[in-house]
Amino acid sequence: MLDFIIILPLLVVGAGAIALMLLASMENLSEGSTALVSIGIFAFAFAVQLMVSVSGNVAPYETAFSGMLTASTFTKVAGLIILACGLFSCMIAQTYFTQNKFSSPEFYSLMMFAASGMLLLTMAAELITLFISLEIMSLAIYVLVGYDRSRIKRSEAVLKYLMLGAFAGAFFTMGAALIYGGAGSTRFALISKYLATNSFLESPVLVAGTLLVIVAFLFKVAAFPFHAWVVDVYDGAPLPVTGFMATGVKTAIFAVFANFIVLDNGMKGVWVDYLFYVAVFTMFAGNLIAIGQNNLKRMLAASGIVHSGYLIIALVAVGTENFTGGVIIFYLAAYAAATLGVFTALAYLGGTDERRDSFDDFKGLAKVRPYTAAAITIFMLSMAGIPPTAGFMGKFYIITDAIRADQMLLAVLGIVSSILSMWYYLRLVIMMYFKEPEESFEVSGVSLAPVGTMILAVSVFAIGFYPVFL
Amino acid sequence: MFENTLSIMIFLPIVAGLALMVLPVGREAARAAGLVVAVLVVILGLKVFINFTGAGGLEFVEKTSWFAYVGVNYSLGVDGISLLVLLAGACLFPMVYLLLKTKSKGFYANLLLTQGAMIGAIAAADMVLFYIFWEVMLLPIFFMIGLFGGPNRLPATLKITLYTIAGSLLMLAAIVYVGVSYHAQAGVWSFDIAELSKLSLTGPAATAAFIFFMVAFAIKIPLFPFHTWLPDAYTEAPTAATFVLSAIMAKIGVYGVIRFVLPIFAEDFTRYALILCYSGVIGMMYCGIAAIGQKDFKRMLAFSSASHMGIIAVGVFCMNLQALTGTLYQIVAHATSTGVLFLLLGIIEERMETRTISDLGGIAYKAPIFAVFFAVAMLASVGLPGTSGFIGEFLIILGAVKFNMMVGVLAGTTLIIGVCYMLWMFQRVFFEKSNTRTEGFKDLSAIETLTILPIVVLIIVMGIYPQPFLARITPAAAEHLAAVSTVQQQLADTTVPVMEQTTQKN
Amino acid sequence: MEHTVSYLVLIPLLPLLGALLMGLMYLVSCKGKAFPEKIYGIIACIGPALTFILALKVYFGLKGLPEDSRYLVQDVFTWIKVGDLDISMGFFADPLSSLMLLFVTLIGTLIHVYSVGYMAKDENFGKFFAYLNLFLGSMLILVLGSSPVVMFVGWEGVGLCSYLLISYYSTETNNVIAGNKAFIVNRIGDLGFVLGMSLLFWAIGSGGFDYMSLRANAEQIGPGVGLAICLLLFVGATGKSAQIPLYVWLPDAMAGPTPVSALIHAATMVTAGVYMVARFSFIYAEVPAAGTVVAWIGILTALLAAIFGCFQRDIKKILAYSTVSQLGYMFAGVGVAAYSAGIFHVFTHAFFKALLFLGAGSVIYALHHEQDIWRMGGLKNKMPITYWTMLIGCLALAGCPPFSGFFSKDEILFMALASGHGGVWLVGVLVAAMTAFYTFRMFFVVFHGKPRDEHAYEHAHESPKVMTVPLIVLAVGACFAGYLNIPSIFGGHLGVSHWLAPSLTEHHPHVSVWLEVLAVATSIAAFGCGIFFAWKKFYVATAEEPFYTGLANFAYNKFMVDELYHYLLVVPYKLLGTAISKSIEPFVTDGPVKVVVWLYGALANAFKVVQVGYVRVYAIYMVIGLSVLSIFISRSLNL
Amino acid sequence: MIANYLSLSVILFCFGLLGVISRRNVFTVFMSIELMLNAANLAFVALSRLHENMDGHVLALMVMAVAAAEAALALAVVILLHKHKGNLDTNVFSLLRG
Repeated sequence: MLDFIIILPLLVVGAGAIALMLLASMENLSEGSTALVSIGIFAFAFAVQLMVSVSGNVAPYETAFSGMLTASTFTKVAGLIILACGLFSCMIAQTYFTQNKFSSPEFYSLMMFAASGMLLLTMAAELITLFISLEIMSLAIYVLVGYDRSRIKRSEAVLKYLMLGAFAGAFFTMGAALIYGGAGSTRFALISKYLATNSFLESPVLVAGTLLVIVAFLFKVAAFPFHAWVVDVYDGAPLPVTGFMATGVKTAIFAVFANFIVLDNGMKGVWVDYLFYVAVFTMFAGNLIAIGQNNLKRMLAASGIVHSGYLIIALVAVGTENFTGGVIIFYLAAYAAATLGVFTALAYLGGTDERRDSFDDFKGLAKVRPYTAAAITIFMLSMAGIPPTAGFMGKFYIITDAIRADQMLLAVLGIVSSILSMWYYLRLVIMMYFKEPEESFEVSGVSLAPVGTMILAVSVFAIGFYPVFL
Repeated sequence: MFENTLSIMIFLPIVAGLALMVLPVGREAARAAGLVVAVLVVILGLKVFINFTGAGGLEFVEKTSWFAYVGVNYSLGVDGISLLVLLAGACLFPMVYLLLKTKSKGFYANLLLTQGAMIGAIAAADMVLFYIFWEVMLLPIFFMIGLFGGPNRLPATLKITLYTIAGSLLMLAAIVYVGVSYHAQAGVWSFDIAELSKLSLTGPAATAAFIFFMVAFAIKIPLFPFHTWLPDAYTEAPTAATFVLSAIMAKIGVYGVIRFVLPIFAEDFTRYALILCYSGVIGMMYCGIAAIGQKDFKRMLAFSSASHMGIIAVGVFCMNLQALTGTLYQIVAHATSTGVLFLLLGIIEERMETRTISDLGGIAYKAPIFAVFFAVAMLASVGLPGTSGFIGEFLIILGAVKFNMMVGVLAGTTLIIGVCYMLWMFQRVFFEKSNTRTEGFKDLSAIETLTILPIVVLIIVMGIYPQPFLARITPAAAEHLAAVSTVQQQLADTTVPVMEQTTQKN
Repeated sequence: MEHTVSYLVLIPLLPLLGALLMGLMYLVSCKGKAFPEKIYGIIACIGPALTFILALKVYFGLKGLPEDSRYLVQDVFTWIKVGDLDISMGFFADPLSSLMLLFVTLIGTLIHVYSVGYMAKDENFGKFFAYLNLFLGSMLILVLGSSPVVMFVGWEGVGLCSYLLISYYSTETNNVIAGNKAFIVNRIGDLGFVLGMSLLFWAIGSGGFDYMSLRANAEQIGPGVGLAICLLLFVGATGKSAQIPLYVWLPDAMAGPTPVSALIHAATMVTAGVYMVARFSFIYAEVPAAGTVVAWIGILTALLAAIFGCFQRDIKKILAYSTVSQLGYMFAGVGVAAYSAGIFHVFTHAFFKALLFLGAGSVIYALHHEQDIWRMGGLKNKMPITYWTMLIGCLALAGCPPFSGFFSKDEILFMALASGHGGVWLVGVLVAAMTAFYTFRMFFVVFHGKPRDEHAYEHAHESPKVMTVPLIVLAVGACFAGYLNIPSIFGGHLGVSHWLAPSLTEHHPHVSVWLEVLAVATSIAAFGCGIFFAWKKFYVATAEEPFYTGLANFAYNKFMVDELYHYLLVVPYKLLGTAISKSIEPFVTDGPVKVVVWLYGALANAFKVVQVGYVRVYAIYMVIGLSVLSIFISRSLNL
Repeated sequence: MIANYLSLSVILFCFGLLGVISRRNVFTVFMSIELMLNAANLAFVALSRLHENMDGHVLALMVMAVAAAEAALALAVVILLHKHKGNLDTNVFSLLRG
């Protein structure tokens, strides 16, 4: 019975998804109410997850469902972040669809499917579950990316994402097969037990399998050199989907990545060396791409690459003491809040067909809409890691972990990269504040996104000042 | 009453600034509000100064646990090192509100924010807290330059922001390194400055951390050759922001060196002190000579300020009591003198709508009070005895002579270099014949006179009767140096046996 | 504590308060109605007069004390206390400072009175007297400071006042430049002072940094450090007292009003260097080598300035160079360890040089600010008081017995000879002859012969009483000041030297009377020669300015030293300043930053090529990444 | 014995991989990916026999199901792309770049 409690939020979201899909057949279902219903479902699931996490009578599980799932504070908080991402993505979608007409109830249903996949992914403790949840999430996202069939940009994005995603999926499958071949089981607990008695390096099959699985993960988090798709896909995807992908998917993947990499100390020891280079190159490649961008979504995608780099630093440093994953989770929360904040703002500022999407389109925003400009500034500062925002504390923890793990060089390179990233974050701030406005940024219709922007702006500080996740 | 004076000093301006941003108030109301807050902060600052006992150690301590996971506390306190910096940060702001007018509401909000953050950085007794305020104090400056600055403000604001953020992010790595080292040694997490000061770190990683700290502070001070952001930023910034930058923010850089680098990296500091000294004196000479080549009044003062910061920094690197005390004293002395200079320049700029030196002339005849105030500040800036500038510069040169004769001689040239450009400027702006432009220059009004008068009097009082200030800072400075001198002693002890060993081998 | 008195602080304080009061009055009157000159005049003169009375009180106070402990101190408050460095804002009077005090306050008072007449109807009357009082206050701090640092306050204070007063007529650019020059050159000297002071502190300052303690500990100074300290302090002295190589500011300083030239640039401030060396006699006595340097620099300065003096045409410039020359004598005196002789020359020089300047001022005033001697002439009849007082002054300056200058100069030359500095003595005698020559060249051209500018001559008239009375008082001083220190050869007993003995560390060499006779005889002969040539050449009605060629022209142009300094120091300095701001700053120091930024931008643009947009290429990237990672892995597996 | 199965599996996987990176037709690419998945399936089944547990079989079944879902999606995309450009060359779809 307790086993079911930990997947309760998952059940809520999944049930919501199915219910909404069924409801979609009703003809008089208004679009606004769908959004509200889905927001409600996400909020409810969030509350349930919160209860599951906080309430004291649920003991922390080591394993559940005979080792299929694992549950710890780490996974629970990751779940919380994912659900919050879903919630705000729905807000974005609501506003987005007041200006872009290709909505249908299934859109929200797919978001919930994706969210349930992500939730499952955070908890996955077995290769089969991992594979299934990965695919649940991915398939839903593929559909969402190409949801607007009328525009070739979206179709191109889905082509790229689907093709490369499936390619990476194939890597994962092959890797899973090899791990299974090496360790004789698909369950993490048993693999771990096997590795405890046999050295990781003495089993080439296992090493090759791990390599393939990690490559699949690196692809999903857009680490160098598997990052190339992310800019194009984020650019091509509809705004709410981009926001959800950037935050939810990243959270889920990093959660499972961390769970996977701490399987065995020997294995981690091998991978740390390579992840070091991956992290460095990811950060610098992301920076280089981001600087060249004029489109905000592309810039944010590229900056997402950089943030993946920081998170990989955290992975490198993982497990110097008892693994809690607090650092990763904190960073993800900070990153998600800031990114979603920008996307909520873009949702109502973007206008019809995402008309305003480049840096130049936001000239003088501060003079017309000072509060939004201030909020966006806060998000930018948080992403850049300037105190007193959450982004700073996130970066601070990552650096602390890295230095504690004797990765001084990595920490310094991370710092250098965040210096370089100031370039494009400040560029937007400069556009908004120091240039004269050229238009009035009018917004039509009732929308929830401004509310979301403000909530997130506050939460950027709140997360920074009250680190509940640790 | 007021158990948490420091917190009030920090958050009163910050809250007021945020409120001004959000609330729909007019420009004059904002200015009045800013003035009221600034005056309140002055009162609190004086209260701290007067009640400060100077017994050594932190006073006015506040401490609340914050990020228990890594031992970060919200803790504040003042000791002899920070007292005078705090005083400068607290007491100079009312002038800005009273003297400079044509700015918008947002400007005053930013000014309030930056004041709060600066006081926070000065009063922070926790390294991470210090870092947070350190970064926060830059942001309002960024907006002030970018929104209200001169024609070339964009590159200037980008330059200062990127420079300082680059430096401070590197410092973050160093701070974390120090914290982690403490954790490794003591087994518990703490970023408490007093605790960390007990560390004495050595080794390559420590050297790297030392360099990061120094780069951050060198950019802020600025030390040669990290000064290149300064002329542009000072020139393009609205005068109030220039005032903040030069009078207080630069001093926090020096303060940081004394507070963090000196005790924690005593060994590296000792090792590289000579290089740093030369960096300071070369910067002093370089900027001082550059000042004479300037056509823009403000740019000239900017270089002048950089030049003086060089000499102030030298006082730290000399690592003896006289020089360190001189630096701490000079922090306030220079803040007052350069602050007055920039503010008076701001008045010239507002009234004449030009800053080009050759456009001005004969102001002394039109505005004698203005000229007298300017002259007093200028003389303090060149270190004339009887003004505050002399005490600091004399102590620094005295200490530098002890540290290294060459450094002492070069540091002493500040006496000459300073007067060269200052007199040259004074001649062309205040003397010679007045022209059609300066013909209508109005002298200071009664309010303006009364605003500047206390600072001018302070400049002179600090030159004649500095003991109340010195007595409060000397014990802390001595205590601070005690750690360094043991390290110096150890270095001296260890080098001797090594030499003996080598001779024995041979 | 019989040595502790409470009135010493009043001596500098009174003029300073006067300066403050008049400064405030002046500032207030700028906006409202101006105060009448009379009020300023009274306030201005009260302070100096009172200080003179106090100086007398100090003198008699000291006299009442036993000879071996003649000093008075007053510590007002602790000024700077940092570790070992403990300096109180204290004042210290001993015979040396009391002598300085007496003549500074006396001449100061006289010149204040004179200025009331000279500066009448000047629109910035109040400002002038504020500066003048400020100067006097600073000078008295210099004289009375109980430690080198307090002395330095006065030292720089007089420098500031000198700057302010030289550039007093500040609408003229040249005057301001002259002021700047004075301040900057002085600052170069001050650097030496500060460094010397610092070295002194680190050598023996930990036992107390006042003169009493320093003197007590002077023997602990090592010879090397001692030499460095002496030379650095002497650099300070060369700046303030216009010696080679820093003398260039003094002639230009004549741009200020004439009373200023008389008070600051002749009688008092410029002698501060000599006073300082005498003050530190306890260190100089330890390092004879330093003394030799001082003596030679001094006597060479005297020679150089005398040469220049022979060719000048501006009456004030002539006097300025003669001041430099006489200062050279004084340094020669203190350099050969004849401190009391040097100080005595300071004392007499103050009288006759102030007299000469005031007399020159009177002439200039009469001729409506004409300063060129070759446009004067025949003023003897028009201005009898000025004529006679000037004559006394010239005789004293030229070293004619029995005027004051003779005794003091002769004492210096004799001491140089007696202490074995024959070279110094020889040059000194030469300079003495030249002094007589150029002094009377000026005197004859101005007062004798026929008027060269008829128009100016017509309007010339004797100056008002307020100006002539100080002239007469000073003339009396110039006549008889020398009798205070008559050497034994003339039946005296060196009163001043004995009075100064407790303050100084000097040894009187015992030499034969014949040597003394020789010295006196040559001095008189030199004077005779000089005045003879001057009489021969210029005591003719039609004497005109000669046309200088060759070496004479070179000397007329002051050996091009000013130009040399200008092109060697000033121009390169300014060029460097411009170069830094124009080229070094943007390209050299800021250049690397700009290049890095540009490179980074270029790199970012280049990186765009990688993002081709072809999905197949992205797949290839993935495969490449996989391959590279595999290679890494195989390395770990030792395959 | 197992080595043969695995070798075949790896060879198939590599064929698929080469197909993905060398072919430009969307259809062919997706079929290559199917080939890679099937290579994995082969490995799973073979290894399942080796370890004598059912994990591998289950995974193989799951992979098949997922592959089917992906194929359906891929077909939809192919139709979409064909509607837009009338062409299935992947290089045609490079609007998003830089």
